Amino acid sequence: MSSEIYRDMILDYYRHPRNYGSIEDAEIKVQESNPLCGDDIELYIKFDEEKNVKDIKFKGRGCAISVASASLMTELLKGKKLDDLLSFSKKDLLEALGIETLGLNPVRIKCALLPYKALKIGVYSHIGKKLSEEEKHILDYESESQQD
Amino acid sequence: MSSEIYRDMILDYYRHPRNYGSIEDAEIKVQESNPLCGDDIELYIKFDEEKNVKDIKFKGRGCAISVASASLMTELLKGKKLDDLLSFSKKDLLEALGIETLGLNPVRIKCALLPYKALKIGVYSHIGKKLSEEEKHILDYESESQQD
Amino acid sequence: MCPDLLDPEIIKQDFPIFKRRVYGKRLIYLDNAATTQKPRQVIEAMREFYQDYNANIHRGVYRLSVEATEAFENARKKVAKFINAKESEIIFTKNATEALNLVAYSWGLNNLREGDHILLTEMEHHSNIVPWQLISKYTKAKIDYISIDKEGLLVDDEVDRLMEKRPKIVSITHVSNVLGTINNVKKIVEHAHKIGAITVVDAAQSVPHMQVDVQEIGCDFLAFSGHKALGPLGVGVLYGKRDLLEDMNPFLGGGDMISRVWLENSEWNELPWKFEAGTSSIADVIGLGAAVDYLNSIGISRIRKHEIKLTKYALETLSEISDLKIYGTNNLEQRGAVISFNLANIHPHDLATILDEEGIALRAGHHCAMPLMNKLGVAATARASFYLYNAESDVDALVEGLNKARRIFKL
Amino acid sequence: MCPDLLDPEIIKQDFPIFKRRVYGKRLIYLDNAATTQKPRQVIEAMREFYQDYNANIHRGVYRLSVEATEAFENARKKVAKFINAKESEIIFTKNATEALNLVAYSWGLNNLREGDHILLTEMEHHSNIVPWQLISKYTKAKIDYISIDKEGLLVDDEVDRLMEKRPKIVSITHVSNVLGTINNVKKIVEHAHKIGAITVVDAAQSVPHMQVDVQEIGCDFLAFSGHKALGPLGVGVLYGKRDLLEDMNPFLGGGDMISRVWLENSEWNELPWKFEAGTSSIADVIGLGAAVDYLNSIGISRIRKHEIKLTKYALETLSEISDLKIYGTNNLEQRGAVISFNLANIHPHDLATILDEEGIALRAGHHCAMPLMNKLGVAATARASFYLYNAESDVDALVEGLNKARRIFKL
Ligand SMILES: Cc1ncc(COP(=O)(O)O)c(C=O)c1O
Ligand SMILES: Cc1ncc(COP(=O)(O)O)c(C=O)c1O
Repeated sequence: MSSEIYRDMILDYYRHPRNYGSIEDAEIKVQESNPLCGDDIELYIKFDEEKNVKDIKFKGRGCAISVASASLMTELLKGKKLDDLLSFSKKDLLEALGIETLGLNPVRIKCALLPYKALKIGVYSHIGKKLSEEEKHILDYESESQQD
Repeated sequence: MSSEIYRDMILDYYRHPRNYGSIEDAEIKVQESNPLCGDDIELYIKFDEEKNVKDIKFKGRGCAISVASASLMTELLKGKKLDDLLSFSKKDLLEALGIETLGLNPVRIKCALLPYKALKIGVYSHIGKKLSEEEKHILDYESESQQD
Repeated sequence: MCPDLLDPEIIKQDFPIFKRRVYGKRLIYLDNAATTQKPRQVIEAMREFYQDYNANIHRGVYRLSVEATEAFENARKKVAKFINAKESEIIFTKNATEALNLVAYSWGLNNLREGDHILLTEMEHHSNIVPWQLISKYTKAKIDYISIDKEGLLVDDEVDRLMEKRPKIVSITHVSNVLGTINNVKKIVEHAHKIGAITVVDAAQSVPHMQVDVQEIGCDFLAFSGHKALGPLGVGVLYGKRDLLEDMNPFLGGGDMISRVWLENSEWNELPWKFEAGTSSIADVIGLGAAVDYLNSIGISRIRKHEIKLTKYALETLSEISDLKIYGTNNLEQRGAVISFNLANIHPHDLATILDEEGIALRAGHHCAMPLMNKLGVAATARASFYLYNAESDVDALVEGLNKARRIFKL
Repeated sequence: MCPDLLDPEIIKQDFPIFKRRVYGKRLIYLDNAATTQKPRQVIEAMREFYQDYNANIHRGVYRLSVEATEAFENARKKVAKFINAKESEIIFTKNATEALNLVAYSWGLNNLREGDHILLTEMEHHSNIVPWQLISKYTKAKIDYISIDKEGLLVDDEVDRLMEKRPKIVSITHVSNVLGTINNVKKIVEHAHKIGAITVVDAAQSVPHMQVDVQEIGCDFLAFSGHKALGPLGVGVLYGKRDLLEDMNPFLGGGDMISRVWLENSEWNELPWKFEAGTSSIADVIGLGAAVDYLNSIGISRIRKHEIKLTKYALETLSEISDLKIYGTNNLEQRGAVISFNLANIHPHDLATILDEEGIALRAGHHCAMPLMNKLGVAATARASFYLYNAESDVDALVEGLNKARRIFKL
């Protein structure tokens, strides 16, 4: 049952979002929104000299799932290497949230993935990699295939 | 059966259209076309001093039904008074053609009525009567209700 | 039982979908403002068309085509009668959105220019905002919005103030799909006509639920969708006054809307076909005809009465839930059967997910009215919207579901 | 029987309409270029939608809406694969006409200006002429037409000559709905791209009948209608290259096509939804998905083979009727399953009426191609067009009917 998602952990993250706020001098600043509900997220990442994530914060409005997801994601990624951000996958996030097996419907998975999408767009543009047609498509496709 | 319409009379009128041609100095000149098939008709009417139809002719391209109908209509109206043209009805024409009882379908009845429509538009505009919203609607309605 | 009142349980029997279970529970469908369910009669009319007389219309001499044309134009007659219009004033589009775009493009591109004003309201659906934004980019006309008060009603003074800018066109929703507000469109149309403006009414949320008479309202154009009125998806309606439609440029170009075409230019077909380019969604139009028949057989005023009763009950029972904020007016005369609300700080999406498990179909989001959300100061709301098959037991289930959400969220 | 060949009698069993009698006779449906009949599978897919999971898509959190969205987007996948496109490049419209208008308005209004050229052909359907005439009125761009030769083929020299005017956009039919001519669109697209033009292919008469691969053709846009490919009325498709679609202004404004809306302006949704304003004809789209499944199950190349065989047979047997003039080429490689003709001076309408009595559904008229009619020097033609369920016996019946017409008209 999908209301099982509203376990204490998720509710706690929702009530007390971790890493909430903005970073003035962040190297990565992204804004993404979910056209389906109007929710949006701003994601900020600041690196140290070794290109490890020194600080990561988010802001925005969203449902319990997207806010918990953003909280958890920022916790997971703090201190990580740039390469880790690149390899961080959709699956990693959903597993950490523990919602892979709940049969959550695709619209709600899209909520959970809003921070992920912001992350990917931000990181790619940070490394100056102009996404190819194909890669953009894959990124979009991921969200599309989640949506339907 | 509707192919009964192709009786000798109709075929004869089709092969040998009566009053075919144009009238240079006609008082009434109208062009009407059937958007459904691209057929068109030009109708010419000339009055004498007593406002009787001195000459009436038609030109154009059409199917056997519309050409026969135009032929017959012009025959019927030659010598008639202007008032007669005004009172000449759809029913008069269809009866004369003998197709009222044949169960001809509405699309084809529209063919038979193309000359009639040209006549009405021409005569109304000749007597300078600006058709009201309502009257135009009725004229159109007739053709519409024939069409469906 | 009072014969004047509907029995939704009896009506439900006409709707095959209510046989289905959702997670083993009965379906409680409360998203009627998005789209309505379809009665057997509508589904059957379409199936019958495809199985018995499917053919393209208007230009076919053969039997199937004649039958299809007759059924198609017959549906137009029904729709015309339903809103008290003439047949030649009923244009079939794919939905209300296309109908509104038709006016924006066809009338707007040809009549608006820099310095002109377009008047809308803050409570419009995106379908009555974005087309005007697109046209205003092409023409440089400016859009003004009539603001709403705390109850969700248009502010009269603002109407007066903005009318003084002499807008060329005034386009206003009849019933808000978020607040339920019923606007006095007749009065606004009168005012607009006094200053020479063209008037458009977005009747997507009114035609299905209450008597709408275009002569009585007096508007120049009126748009709605079949699928929100028990009809199929894929057909909308634009009503337009004959004189205006005659003077207007067509919108979509193509088959059926012309009388003659040459390489250089074309002559348009008569009304209403001048505005119906390409092959129409014939089955959907015929289905809409069947929906109108069905609505007539029940009686639109009985439907309205039923909805008022249900809305009253819902407003009362919902207001007993603490931390629940309802938007819009409490005056039932000025409100359709739409109730938007928020429960404490539970995000509407989370609410909807919890309710879904109870078989309750409820909308959560911005309802295609983001400017209105901004005005209300929220990102989203939950929305329950009723129709003739909804019963008080559906409201009870909603209340129970909301209480469950409270428990889950430990409120 | 060769397994490679279709047996139309077996296929007919999938199409409920062939159970019906017309004037007591079996239905001989030869108007497939206008619209095709629908297999049980398509009719059922729509009925199932309305009875089991009818709901609005994309924004619903509840079960029904999720199911509807899944089925809808799944149909998009099927269509994309069918013509070898990406999903995000498939835009659902109401018909091919709207698809062509979308390009004309969205691309044309924003990119054409006085002095620019638009290149079409003399054999276009009104749906690929009139939208350009409308846009040329707004932008003052000029339209040129590639002429055709006596066989009904485009004149190569004329292509070259008119390309030298450096048209900004070239829009051409893949298969003529009157002559059946199959144009070498790949070659024309290559030529057009060399001079920097945008290319549009009207594939209304090709996609249903032969393998169409947008990558192979290389065109920027391609349009077709579901209802001519066994699908429901009410859904068409526009394929567009992603880069172009991304840069383009939207066409219709409204719900679903935005990502955010403010009072002053809006941000567009991602592809393909940016071009799908308002509630889609969901059931029709799902029905089109079922039609694609059906076509795949038969095999489009088998259908093409069947049609070539039937067209060959028809051209041979028809040419034995004296005074019968057939338009278009005899080269079967360059011709679809469409045969336009005239019989002596019998008006096509009269022919169609006589054939109707024999249960034969045949089109008579200008086929929404008046400029082509003018070129051919006729007001109208009769037209027989075949599909997978047509058999040689249908052609025989047509020949018999035409002989009856000769007798009635005493030829
Ligand atoms: C070549 C061609 N283009 C466009 C169209 C328009 O299709 P629709 O009427 O479905 O929009 C048709 C069919 O009518 C056609 O044959
Ligand atoms: C007030 C209002 N206007 C317009 C629309 C658009 O209707 P459709 O999506 O059927 O075009 C809707 C519904 O979505 C609506 O509620």
